[in-house]
Amino acid sequence: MGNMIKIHINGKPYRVEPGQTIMQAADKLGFHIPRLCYHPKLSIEGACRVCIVEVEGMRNYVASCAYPVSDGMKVRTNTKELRQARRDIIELILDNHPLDCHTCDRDSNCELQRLASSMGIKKRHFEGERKQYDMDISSPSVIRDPNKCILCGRCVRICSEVQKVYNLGHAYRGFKTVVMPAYNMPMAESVCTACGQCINVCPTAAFVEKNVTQELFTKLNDPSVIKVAQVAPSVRAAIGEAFGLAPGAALEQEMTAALKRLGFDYVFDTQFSADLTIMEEASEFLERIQGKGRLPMITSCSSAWMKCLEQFYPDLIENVSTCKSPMSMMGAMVKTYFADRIKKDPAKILSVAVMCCTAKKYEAQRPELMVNGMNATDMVVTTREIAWMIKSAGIDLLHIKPERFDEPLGLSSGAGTIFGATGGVMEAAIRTAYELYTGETLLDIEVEDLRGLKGIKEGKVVMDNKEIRVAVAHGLGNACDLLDIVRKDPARYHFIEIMGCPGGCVGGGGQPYAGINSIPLDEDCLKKRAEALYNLDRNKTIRRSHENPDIQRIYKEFLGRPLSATAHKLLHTHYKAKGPRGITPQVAIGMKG
Amino acid sequence: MAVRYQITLCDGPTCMHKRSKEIDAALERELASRGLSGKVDISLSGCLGMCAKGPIMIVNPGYTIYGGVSENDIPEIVEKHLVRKQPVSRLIIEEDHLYNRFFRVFGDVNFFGRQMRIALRNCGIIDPENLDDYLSVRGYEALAKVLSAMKPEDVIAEVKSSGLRGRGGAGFPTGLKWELTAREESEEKYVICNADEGDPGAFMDRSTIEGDPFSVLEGMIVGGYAVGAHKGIIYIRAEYPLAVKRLEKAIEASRNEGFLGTNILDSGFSFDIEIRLGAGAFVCGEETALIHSIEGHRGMPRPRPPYPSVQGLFDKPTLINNVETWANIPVIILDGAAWFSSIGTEKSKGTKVFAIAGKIKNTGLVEVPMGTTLRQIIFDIGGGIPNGKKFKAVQTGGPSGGCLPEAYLDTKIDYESLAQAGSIMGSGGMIVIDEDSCMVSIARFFLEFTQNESCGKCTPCREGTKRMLEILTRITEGKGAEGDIEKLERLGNMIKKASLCGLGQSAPNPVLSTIRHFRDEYEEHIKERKCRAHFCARLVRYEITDKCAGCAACRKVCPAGAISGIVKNRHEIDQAKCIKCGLCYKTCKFGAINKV
Amino acid sequence: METTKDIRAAELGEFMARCRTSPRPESHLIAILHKAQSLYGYLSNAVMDEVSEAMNIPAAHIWGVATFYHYFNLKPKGKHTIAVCLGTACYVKGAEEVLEAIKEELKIGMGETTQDGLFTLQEARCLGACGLAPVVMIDEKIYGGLTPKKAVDILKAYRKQR
Amino acid sequence: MVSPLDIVKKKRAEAISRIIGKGYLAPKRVYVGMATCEIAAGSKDVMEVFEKAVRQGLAGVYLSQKGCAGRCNLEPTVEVVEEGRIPVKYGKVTAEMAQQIVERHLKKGETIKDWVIK
Repeated sequence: MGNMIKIHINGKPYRVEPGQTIMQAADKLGFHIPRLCYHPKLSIEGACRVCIVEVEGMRNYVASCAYPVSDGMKVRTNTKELRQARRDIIELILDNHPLDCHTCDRDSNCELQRLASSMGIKKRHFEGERKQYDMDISSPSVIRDPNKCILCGRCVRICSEVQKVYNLGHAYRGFKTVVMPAYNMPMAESVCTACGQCINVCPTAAFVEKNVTQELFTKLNDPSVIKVAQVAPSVRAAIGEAFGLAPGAALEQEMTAALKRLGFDYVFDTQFSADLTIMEEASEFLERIQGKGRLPMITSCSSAWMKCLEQFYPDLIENVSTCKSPMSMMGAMVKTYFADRIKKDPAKILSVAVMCCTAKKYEAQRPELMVNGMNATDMVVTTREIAWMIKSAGIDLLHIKPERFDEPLGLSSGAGTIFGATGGVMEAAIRTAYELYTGETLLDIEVEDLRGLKGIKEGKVVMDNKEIRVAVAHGLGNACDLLDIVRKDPARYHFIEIMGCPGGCVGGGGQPYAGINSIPLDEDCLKKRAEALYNLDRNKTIRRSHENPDIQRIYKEFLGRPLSATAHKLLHTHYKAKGPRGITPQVAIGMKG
Repeated sequence: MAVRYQITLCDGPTCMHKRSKEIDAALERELASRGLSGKVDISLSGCLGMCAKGPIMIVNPGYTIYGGVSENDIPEIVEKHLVRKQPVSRLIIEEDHLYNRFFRVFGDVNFFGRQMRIALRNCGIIDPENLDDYLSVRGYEALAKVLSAMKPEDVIAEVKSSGLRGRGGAGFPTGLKWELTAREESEEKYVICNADEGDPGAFMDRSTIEGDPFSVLEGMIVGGYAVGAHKGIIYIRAEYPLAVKRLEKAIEASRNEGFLGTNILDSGFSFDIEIRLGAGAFVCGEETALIHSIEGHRGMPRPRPPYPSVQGLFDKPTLINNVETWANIPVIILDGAAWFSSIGTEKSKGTKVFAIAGKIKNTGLVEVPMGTTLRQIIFDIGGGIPNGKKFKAVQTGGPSGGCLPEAYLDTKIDYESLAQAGSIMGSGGMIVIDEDSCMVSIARFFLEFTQNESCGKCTPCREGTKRMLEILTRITEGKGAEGDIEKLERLGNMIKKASLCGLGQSAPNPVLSTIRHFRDEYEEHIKERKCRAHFCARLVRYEITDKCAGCAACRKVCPAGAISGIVKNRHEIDQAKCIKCGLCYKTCKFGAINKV
Repeated sequence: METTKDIRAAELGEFMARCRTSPRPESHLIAILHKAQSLYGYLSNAVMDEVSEAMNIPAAHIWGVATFYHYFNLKPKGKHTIAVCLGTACYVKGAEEVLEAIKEELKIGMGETTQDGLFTLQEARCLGACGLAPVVMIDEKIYGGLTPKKAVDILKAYRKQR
Repeated sequence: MVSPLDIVKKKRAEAISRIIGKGYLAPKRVYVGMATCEIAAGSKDVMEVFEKAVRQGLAGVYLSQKGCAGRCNLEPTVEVVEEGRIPVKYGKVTAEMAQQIVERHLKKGETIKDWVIK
């Protein structure tokens, strides 16, 4: 504390730590300087100029997000002139932005709208030529609307710095600058992994998911089809935020009840198929460590990660588990096992997945995941979409009478629950693999080393004197770092979990937007969502997948045993290298500017 | 007297102090008393750089330099030299380093007499593709001096006390920049020469490199030695192929002769230089954008700090100076900071190169001591405005600078005076504007340039300059509205203060300075729909005068059918129909159509 | 045709291989794009993909760089490139009228190529020939002291050459 | 020990003797401006005239290129430096004029006054 320096903000002296920016210091002192392009997880851009402040002795304003504090510095954050300049800047952005707030996906949840309102912008002074570009609706997951883009560059930075996909970049220059994939190619043909993190960080609606809510409403009203929903673990841990609750509320049964009221005939739990995944994956792993197949084995639950792998790490395809994702396993079971049980034509079943993820929309369309010529998953909606549908249908999620998931695909173990947080799949797999291998029950089942938001986590498990080395990465950027280690040292790990999004599925591209008091991908928020899942796990008596009675039943009645022929047909798949743009994301160059 | 003598008296600050004015008067008196008035040309010149030996008088033809001249010597000089054609040997000084060899050799007095060439000292003198030529004019001697007898801190001290400031525009003290880079501890450091000259109408750097690439290299090597760098990079526009070729040749020749590469001149110091091409982006003149461009990125600036001296190219400490700054270094080292700082004004030392263009007789490249007035450059060196037109304004600093009207012609060329007047020194573009040019259009031209060159990163520059340009376009098209000037000022001032880099921070200058000095022209455009220069096509009114012979040529050519009249009678233009295309004006053989 | 293509590809490949041996290969991107453009006349997506793979630089980054700098063409150019200098000196001396005349004569706008593939019209920043303003550069040759009529006459002469 | 200064002084002496070896001490020296601006104004054609003349045996002339001296509106420029005479600089020189300079000035010693920049 001896190193503190003194600065003045708006005429009052404060002691602050050196080595931080004016914005960081001001934040801690309770001065919220308006901002737009700044994001704490991303590099400093200094582009929007909304966070400008006056520093005594400087001829011009400085961007508080970039300018370091120094001893004796005198800062003003709220003078009349400064307020005017900031207002002019926001006005200039608005003057090159569509005036369609009331029909916009981000209406009432738009950072630009909030800033304009907070600055008291009532009149437009500088209207003139406005940009006009075509929307890119090619992708099943991510819609790009350059007209709404305000060029803050957060999407470019998250795509390159955090995800290391390098799909988005600034192209052209000046007034004609546009954020786009290489050669302005459609998102569907680009190296976009559909992770949706650009949507999460976008302050406006320049990136949104492909919204299918109207289509779903129509289908829910069709009496001739059987409407089946499955819900991913992370949806329940975040949906409350869309209804004004603080992060960390788990609304499992409320959400189930709401889905029923929306018109779903059956509501199943993706956590059930997560348990199923563990059965298959753990068995596959045991085969591999016994010499059948390549090590390390890498998980395959995350669809963004699978696309990343096919594009950038084709050499590691054989290392990836052949297991389908829990969503696709559930879809497969709905269209076979479940259809049999209710004695209905599977073609008459509408299989809908409610996911925290935008990439699942892409996954659902992958032809190799079809079951008997049918889509296993017919539609995917994100947490955001379902939250909107619930509100739109006039359902009071917070005061609804809770309901349980339906049988026979609704019961899950705690292992299935924690799939939603980074490290969860690995933890769940260890719980089962240990027992399958050693024949003994693993008692200490919470693997702290694998929890939390560290980019790459490592752990060890000893099974019958055999040391199993495992690693976990979340976010594609960390995944790439980890895979580069694997390329150099293939024997270093036996088992690797990879999730495409920061924090795992809880930080998925389809989760509720940050609210007024929070920022996208806030670490605290991610931790609380994960904690909600860990609490659900702790409160369960069944915490290991293989102990789930409905899992035991489905093997007995339908699948036989893990890795059986039926299981292989319905629950496993394959991946293939995608060309020709097979550039490894571990590139030589960052995307500056 | 068969020969017509030209006498040049130095009236630089030192010589003036040493009574050059009195000498001038004495000379006039003496000539008059001998009936020679009007038969000898007398001109005063800017500092000739021989202050210690002043007052200086040069007699041409013959190029005799007299030093330490006093009033008492005048009768003798007139009698012996001008009348009897025998130079006064006791006053002749041997001067090795006269900083205007053109003047010495060719006597092109009007143009070269007031100049003083330091950065351009070898341009037009040596063969730029021949290292021998450079060596013959004391080339690489400064480097040798540094390597023989000076420690890096001595070099920095010398540059600091010379008072040299960055010639790229902003005028940051060069020595301080060197010191800041030198004090960073790093194995890897870089020295960069910014040759991404992009101001429209400016070609100082191109001429310097094409005329004398070696001086730039020598400056950089000295800089590298001073700050502890071993690698230099010249970032130059791809549009300058000849300059690139000459640099390549100069680098190769210097390397072959041991002035570049490992163990330079057996001193143990190693330094090499590499050329990197730009690709057409004005913003890359901004140092952080330039660094990004060298790194292989889009040329987008980033916020400072960290400054390049701390974190520059490849995140290593980096020293960036522009071409002219580097070219000054060898002279400072050779002739010393004391001499260098005797030239110029209190805060701006040395000389500055300008590219003068526009409505001026002698377009060209000039180098003058700081403190020379705009009037001296435009009228004495530049020869004034051609075709008998009236001077209206001078634009300095290119798209980042401003326009100064006649009242400011006596402004001295130095960083502070120009800034105070509402313009900037800039990198050295100087455009002279006459009465035929419309100030609103000039402002619009510059803004269109910067708007087009905006990198698009920060909001004020990207969006704000676009809106300013739209307003200006509106005004020049006769669609200006009440309040437009205020909007321009509001946006302009905000963009200046809030933009990320120098390009945005200076983009509004041409507009704000023309509003400041020519507000009435803006108001005329807006309120009276009038352009006094008849430049804005939409605001011109064509009228047929009495000179009309009724040939009907205009009527036939008018695409709008706005002209009516009977053959051999005066025709008339229906202003309501006129689309102001100007075809009638161009067609009329009788000069009977006026622009009003 | 195929063989010239191969020769160019090989030359570009060699150039990139040399860049890869330098301490910071990726920093040579702009030089590589210059090289590619000098070989192919413009930067096609396929060429940029090639650079991307050879240098391990994301295509989006290359695209961003190629679109940022005026010097790079993303479309094939005409046989002759007309660069109209719009520097200040030329502007003051009537470059805009010259430009308009050229546009009208060729029926194309800035940055476009005539249908017959003969001319591409470009804007140039100062060409450094201010004393001759207004100037136009056709390929490597500079024409100074132009009027709209002179400019059009020059274009007509080029047409005849063909 | 030889200091860098000594090395440079030696190199300069060598350079000067090389320049002299190339005929610098000839009675007439001709410098043609060859910067981009000069070339744009036509100095390449001018240079060719002089080069051709030298090739064809014009004696006593040392020909060299030089950079731009800044006289833009008078380019291309040609300078003739002559022993014992005031050097002259010709402006706006064309190939035809260059030929005249060869014939009249370089061969016959006549300064073509009308073309000299004053």
